[in-house]
Amino acid sequence: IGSPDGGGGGGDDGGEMTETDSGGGDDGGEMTETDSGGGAEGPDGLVVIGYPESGIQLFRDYYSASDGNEEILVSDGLRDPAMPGQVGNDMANVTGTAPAAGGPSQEAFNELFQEEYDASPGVFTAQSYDSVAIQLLANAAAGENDGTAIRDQMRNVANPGGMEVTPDNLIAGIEAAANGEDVNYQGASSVTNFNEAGDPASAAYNIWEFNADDGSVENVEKQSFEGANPEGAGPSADSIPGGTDREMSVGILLPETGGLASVGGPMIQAAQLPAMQVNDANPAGLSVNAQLEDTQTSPSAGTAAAESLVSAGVPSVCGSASSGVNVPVSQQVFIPNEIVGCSPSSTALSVTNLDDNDYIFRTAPSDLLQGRVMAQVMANRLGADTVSVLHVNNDYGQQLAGRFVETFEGEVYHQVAFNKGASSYSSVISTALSPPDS
Amino acid sequence: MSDAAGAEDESAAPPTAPDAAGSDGLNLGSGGPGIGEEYPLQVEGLRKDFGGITAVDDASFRVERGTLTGLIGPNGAGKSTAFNLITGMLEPDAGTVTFDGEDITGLKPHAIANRGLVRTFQIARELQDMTVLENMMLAPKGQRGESLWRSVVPGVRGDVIDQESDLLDRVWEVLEFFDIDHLAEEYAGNLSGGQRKLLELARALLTDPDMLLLDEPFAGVNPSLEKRLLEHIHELREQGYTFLLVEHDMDLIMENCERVIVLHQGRVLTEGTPAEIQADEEVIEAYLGGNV
Amino acid sequence: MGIAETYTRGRQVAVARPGSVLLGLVVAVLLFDLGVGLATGDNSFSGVGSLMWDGLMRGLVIGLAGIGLSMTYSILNFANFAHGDYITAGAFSGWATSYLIAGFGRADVGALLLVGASGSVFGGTLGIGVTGTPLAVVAGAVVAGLSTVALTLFVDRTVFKPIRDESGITLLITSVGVAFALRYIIQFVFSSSVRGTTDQPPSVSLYFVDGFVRINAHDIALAVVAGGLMLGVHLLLQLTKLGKAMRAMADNEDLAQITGIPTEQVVRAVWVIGGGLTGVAGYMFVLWKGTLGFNDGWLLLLLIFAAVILGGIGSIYGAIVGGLAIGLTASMSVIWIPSAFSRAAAFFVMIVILLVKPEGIFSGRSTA
Amino acid sequence: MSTDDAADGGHAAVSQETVPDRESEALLEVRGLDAGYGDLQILTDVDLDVGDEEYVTIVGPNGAGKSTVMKSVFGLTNLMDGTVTFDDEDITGLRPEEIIREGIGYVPQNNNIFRSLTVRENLEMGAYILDTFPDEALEAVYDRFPILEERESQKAGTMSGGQQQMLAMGRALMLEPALLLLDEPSAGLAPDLVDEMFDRIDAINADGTAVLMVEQNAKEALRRCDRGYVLANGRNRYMDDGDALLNDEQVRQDFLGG
Amino acid sequence: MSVHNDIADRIPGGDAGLIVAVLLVTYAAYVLAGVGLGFTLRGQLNTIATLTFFIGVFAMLSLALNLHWGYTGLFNIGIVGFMAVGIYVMGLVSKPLYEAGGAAQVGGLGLPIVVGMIAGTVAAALLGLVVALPALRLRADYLAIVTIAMSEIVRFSFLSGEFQQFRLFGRRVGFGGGGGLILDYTDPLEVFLSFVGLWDAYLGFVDAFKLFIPNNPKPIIDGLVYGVVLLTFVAAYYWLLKRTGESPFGRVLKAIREDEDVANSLGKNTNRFKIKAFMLGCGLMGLAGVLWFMRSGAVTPNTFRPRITFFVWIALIIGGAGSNTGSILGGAVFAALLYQGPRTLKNLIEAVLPNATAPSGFGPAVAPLIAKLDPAPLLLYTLDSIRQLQLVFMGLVLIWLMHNRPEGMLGHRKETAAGIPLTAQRAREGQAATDGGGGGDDE
Ligand SMILES: Nc1ncnc2c1ncn2[C@@H]1O[C@H](COP(=O)(O)OP(=O)(O)OP(=O)(O)O)[C@@H](O)[C@H]1O
Ligand SMILES: Nc1ncnc2c1ncn2[C@@H]1O[C@H](COP(=O)(O)OP(=O)(O)OP(=O)(O)O)[C@@H](O)[C@H]1O
Ligand SMILES: [Mg+2]
Ligand SMILES: [Mg+2]
Repeated sequence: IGSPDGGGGGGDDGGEMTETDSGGGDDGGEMTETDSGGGAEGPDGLVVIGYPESGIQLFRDYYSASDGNEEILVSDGLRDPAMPGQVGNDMANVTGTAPAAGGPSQEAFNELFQEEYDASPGVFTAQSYDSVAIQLLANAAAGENDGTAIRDQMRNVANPGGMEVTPDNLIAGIEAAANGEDVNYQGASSVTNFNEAGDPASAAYNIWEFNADDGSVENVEKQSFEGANPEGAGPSADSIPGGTDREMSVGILLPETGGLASVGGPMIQAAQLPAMQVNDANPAGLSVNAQLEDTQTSPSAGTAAAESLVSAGVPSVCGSASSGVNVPVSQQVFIPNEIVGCSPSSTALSVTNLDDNDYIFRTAPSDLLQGRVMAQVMANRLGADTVSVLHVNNDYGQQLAGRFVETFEGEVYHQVAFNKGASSYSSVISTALSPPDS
Repeated sequence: MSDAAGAEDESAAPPTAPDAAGSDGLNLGSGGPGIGEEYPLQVEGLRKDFGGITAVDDASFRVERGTLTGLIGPNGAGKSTAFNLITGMLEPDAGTVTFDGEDITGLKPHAIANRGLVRTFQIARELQDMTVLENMMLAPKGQRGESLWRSVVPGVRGDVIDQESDLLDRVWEVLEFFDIDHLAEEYAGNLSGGQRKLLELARALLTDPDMLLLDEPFAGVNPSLEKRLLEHIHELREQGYTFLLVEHDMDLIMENCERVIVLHQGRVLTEGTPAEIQADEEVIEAYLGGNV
Repeated sequence: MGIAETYTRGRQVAVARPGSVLLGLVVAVLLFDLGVGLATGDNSFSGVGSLMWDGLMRGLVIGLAGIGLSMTYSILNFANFAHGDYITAGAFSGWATSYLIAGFGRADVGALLLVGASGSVFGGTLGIGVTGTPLAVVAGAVVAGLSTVALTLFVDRTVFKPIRDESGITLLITSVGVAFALRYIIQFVFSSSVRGTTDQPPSVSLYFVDGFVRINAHDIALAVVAGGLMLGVHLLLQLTKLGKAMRAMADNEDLAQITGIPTEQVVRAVWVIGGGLTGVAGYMFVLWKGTLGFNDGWLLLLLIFAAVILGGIGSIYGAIVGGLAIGLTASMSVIWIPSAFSRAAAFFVMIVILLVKPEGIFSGRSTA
Repeated sequence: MSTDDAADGGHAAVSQETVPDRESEALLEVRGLDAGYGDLQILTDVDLDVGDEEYVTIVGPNGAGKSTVMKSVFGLTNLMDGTVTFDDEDITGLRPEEIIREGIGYVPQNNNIFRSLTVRENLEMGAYILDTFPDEALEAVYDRFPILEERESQKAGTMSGGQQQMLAMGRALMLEPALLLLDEPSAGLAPDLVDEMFDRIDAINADGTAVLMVEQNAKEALRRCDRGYVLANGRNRYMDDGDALLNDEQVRQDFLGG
Repeated sequence: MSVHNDIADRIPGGDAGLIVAVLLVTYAAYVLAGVGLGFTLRGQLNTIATLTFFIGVFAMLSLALNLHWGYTGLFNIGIVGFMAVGIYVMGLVSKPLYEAGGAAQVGGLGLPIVVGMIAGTVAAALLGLVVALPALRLRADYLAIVTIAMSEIVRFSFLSGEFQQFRLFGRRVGFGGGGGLILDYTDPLEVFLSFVGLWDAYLGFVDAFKLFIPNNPKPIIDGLVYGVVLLTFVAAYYWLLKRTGESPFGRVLKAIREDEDVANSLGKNTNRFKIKAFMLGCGLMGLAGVLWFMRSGAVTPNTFRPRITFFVWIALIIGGAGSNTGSILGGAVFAALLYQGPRTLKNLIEAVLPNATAPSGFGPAVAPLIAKLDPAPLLLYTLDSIRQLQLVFMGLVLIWLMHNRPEGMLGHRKETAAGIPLTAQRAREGQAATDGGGGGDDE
């Protein structure tokens, strides 16, 4: 996806929409302009980029200020099935996008997860699983708990060439890697091929809606993109040393508490799965020591947690979840300590641009694409010509909103940033619903 | 030296006699106050209203240099308020205050104090969590170490230290004189009511003032001590210091003051020598209640 | 506390204090700007009306919670930083009750008691609201008040009483400790997640010049409860000796003791009244905004401080008026400045007031 | 009665032995009092009596512990040892509000008014513990101190020092106590008022209220009182009739400024 | 009448000895914990570096706070705001010029790091001035509320889109808004060491370390060296503040704390003193902010929540307000015990206990306790929640301290505000020199 040097504009030709079905206009129409907080005309649609913690309050304030006539499009961060229950509204006018678990072995992962935890996997769980699985494969291939060695094996085990490994045969894959064989991990989230920047080389997005009746999220459509170099690209080691009978270390640095706690929980569960699999089977005498630390969705707590992973000597880490944490943690801890960081859900553009000596990977696609998907869904599927954009005031929100505004063809009335954790968003909502400034 | 204070020996040197060398004018009593106007303090048409109450009402008076002048008047006559106006704690509604020939009306309290017009409070206000010594060391003016950089920058600090040692010697002398030297390391907050008054007076003297405004300094002070304090005040007066003293003890006023100003309902009722005041019908009527 | 007295004093201040005049000027300019906006259509009347209504509601919460803070501030002579977490504690206890009553038999009791921790039950699903489950709401508010009283008394007995004679700052620092402990115990028990607590309340749209202002049932409930309680406190303090005893204590506690005022009893009365109001305020705040999180009270606290200082510490009316002023500022500031600054605007107003008139609008008995 | 103060020095011209036993009639009895602030002991073995309707003065140098005695009676210090009995009832360690109900009024040396309350409110506070407001008592106070009636609605803190002293006294009188503790009531008063204050105290005493007073205006106070104590260094030094103390050469020299 | 003899009793070096002892014990405890956790040498050194880092920053901050509160009685609870201004301004000044395509959305002025540090310090001091000019007239608790409100206003300002990006001297600069500011300048450590011409030597030293730490020893050594740099700064702070306090200047500050009117009536321009002290303290807080976050790669506004302010307060109170040595001790104890301790403890317990998974919430945790008196899940949950409970614990410590030791560990050692010791002994000497008279008995 989008070459990193493309800066802002590279996205348009970076991907190709392979499947388009933006006809679903059945709930899009009727733009009756009413009293939503103002006399003059407000926008047709709202784009909301944020997280559930503040999303609950935001949507409550929205529904008490408006009849719900606006078409609302939300991003992956708000894909929480509990939302309608928490908001006290069925949220029928809300549509969302999210990176899809579009990988070849998605089903296999789903079953695995269901079996272990008796719950269906949530957003970014597949990416979390993939992240840890690839790290373990790379660790096995490297034959030592060393960040640089693992870094050099990441593409070897993820990109094409060699034995195909899926969650089903992960054990076999690890054994093969430990024996110095080339493997090709085919992920649950995508084919997980890394490009030069360490980003996924292809991506898929779900378009989803809330189903208030049974408290779930329904995917109504999936769109897949392939980057310029779908097979992946970038440097990797020439040889695979491998090695058996050792303990592999991996860190998991995800939010158990804080703003992303609700998303973080299932992600952690998913991330622990590969380790469990290996420890159950002990392929080639390998075991895994998975160290869990909580970022508390906060940069400072995240950095501190990462430091303690460094002390514990992990060579690679699955994390961290949000870009606001991932960027400082990568810069301050991962890169200088030569530890591989592979985030399952940090999608901000800035991660691509980090001066990372190739230590930073991710299994979630860059927002370069999601912004474009959102713009298309808003214009075509929801049929809104005028929108206001509300985004959480951090890296993720800023950049995704920026991408949306860049590619959206209609008129953007307001672009409003809101802060996490405020006790009221009524003034934000009121600004967003107001007519454009003259 | 402290014993000298107790004795009726006029010739005894003041307890804080100027050090010959290195005094830098900080020494209490160093050369005495400069010779200037005959009346260092002049108050013209001073007025202060509090809501409906006019506490000081067109009061005019002046205090002669080198005298101990009494300011008397019934409770609520406006004496403390006048002090507050003179020392800048309150801003007058009208009138001027002149000190040493300069108009000081409306200046900030510290500026007025720095010109040598220093007051004590009617209700003693000690610095509770500082020791008596620290309280005293605070007072002298012109301390070099009060500038931040002098205290901090190496090299310059030596000066500061030297000055501190000189000050400390002087402080001890004054403490002994007031007979509170045994309390030197006590926190001021632990002093009794009378001890606090002593500390307050001692501290004010250390600022090397030209003129002192004393608001009932003896209320609550043991008579023996009161006597000694008065002697000391007289000594200082003879060196040229000027005192304005608020006091209700008429015997004290009559025996010690050269002049007396009588304030009544914010106005100057009369002014004169104690004898004149004592004979003044109006004063007797307004203040002395006939039992002179 | 006389209104007339306040009025004349206010007039004198205007003459004596050029700062206030300047402040008035700024306000006038802002109002003029608003007027121009309305005239040219940049601002709609109904839009401004909605913001104003929102601000009023917020102000009522702040004011109601502020009374307790103001009372303890003036009488116990310290700024209680745990007050915000009393609000949170009240809200959680009240909402646990509401959940339990509304959801009894429909969901796991544990989940209900933990107010649906980690998304196990939703208030919306249970249909909680003044119209939907009036009993649950009333019971919740009452329990919120009572349990906060219990909590404040407990904390006072164990934490504040032993150091009653210490300086206000010592108590303030101690209250920060209480705040930390309380907040994170709440988080420990109830989890850190924010939950929605109510069903969407029925609402009416009132026509206002050029559009509609929406008012919902929970707004009304808040207004009624807050107004009623404020009136109640007013009467209580006017008609009993308690009010005067409180002021005497605020002034000079040692002397109050010597005079025979049972100071500990008065302190307890203060916590009972203040704690009760605070708990109910917490409950109503959550009813009104519809979400509940362990940080709610703390986030509100600075605004409450702003309100109390604005109104004048120790003055009940000051707390109410200050609350409304801060609420309105926080909500209506978006008319002039970016919404990101609305909280900052409220603080700013407080700072300005402190500088112009440190003793607060109502010149409460400051206890310096 | 128990201490032998003669122990400290040979100048015990007046000793307690000369005083008739008044144990039976004592209204207030302080026995063997050790008290102080925190760990700091100020008073050592202090004994003190105030008989019914008696007028007793304590004098002594600054810091002698005079105010501390008063505070100790009122339960405001750290009582380490000893007993305080009032009206044959042990009141040691009671809370101030309980002591005031027993019928003791107290005017402290400093901070003795509610500065932010009005004059009238201050007086009302004086009668706080009563269920019905004592209008006559208020009248009586106003009669004694007309300035208080004039300034009824002024904030007490803005009154002059002397006015505040009157107010404090007035407040303590609101309950018409059986025993009045006065800590330097004449400090800061104008001479006419000093006399008047002493006259008032005489009158109050004559009306049947026992008075225990600390005074620096020692001569006047001793002249007027029935009995006087001299306190020094937190211990009893002398005790005798007021006039006797006044005429004692040693006492005059050491404590009354000659 | 007992006299506090603490000052007289003071043994020179006694406090320093105490600090060293506390540090040694702390480090020993951490090393032991590391052994328990099975850390390699690398892990051990990293732990020590991290610990030193936090000890350093908290000691610096509580020293600065001590100047405000311990000496001048200024109740500043806006510390974090000054820290934020310090590091943000430093970033603005020292970040390289904007280049399209980099991770950073905005650039800086590209000036040397040292200039940035000075600028950050000065900016924090100037913010102090802005707050001080009007606010110092206020009572202590009002000042508290003004400063905390100010720190929130600072945070909102850095969060806001308005200052996300702007032009300054023709450069595209900004504070990055909610996305934060990426600090993409050369590592300050490298700059320092290059400046003193030790960079190459340092690299050689690091290489030599490969003997002990085979893989990439540099970040670990960096951390250790930076820790030493911080401790040097702590020493400098201490020196500066000790001199400030033990001088007539400090004496006036103390007097202001006690009763400003008195100081005023003795001719001290208290406002000037207050403003100077406040600005100095704020500048030092700004510098501490710079040193804390300078090497962190990026800063976001939400890091600067009031919580950090309270951490510093707790540190100061543990050590004892009014005492500079106490401040350092408090910073160290806070960092080691309350700030870093719980995490280590948790890891230690987890390393000892078998791999039990904790329940996900309080409900599942207590249910077994109620149902079958099984406390294990609750204990596991408690352990798992140690980071929330850490704050509960801090709160309780604060309460305990205020009840039992309000003067802190060393606060009773009131440091005399004078350039020379003020003791009775000193007096006797002085007196002997003057007149040799005896004690002044009256008459
Ligand atoms: N801040 C104020 N507000 C209102 N009235 C005041 C204020 N300060 C003083 N007054 C009034 O002004 C008058 C003069 O008071 P002041 O304290 O100057 O008297 P004084 O002569 O010092 O009396 P005393 O000898 O009793 O101390 C009094 O009636 C007093 O009530
Ligand atoms: N709150 C306190 N804490 C500690 N020590 C105190 C306190 N109050 C008074 N003291 C000490 O107790 C001693 C006796 O004080 P007290 O006030 O009883 O003296 P006093 O006889 O009333 O003197 P004065 O005539 O000056 O009022 C003094 O040495 C004083 O320093
Ligand atoms: Mg006076
Ligand atoms: Mg006394």
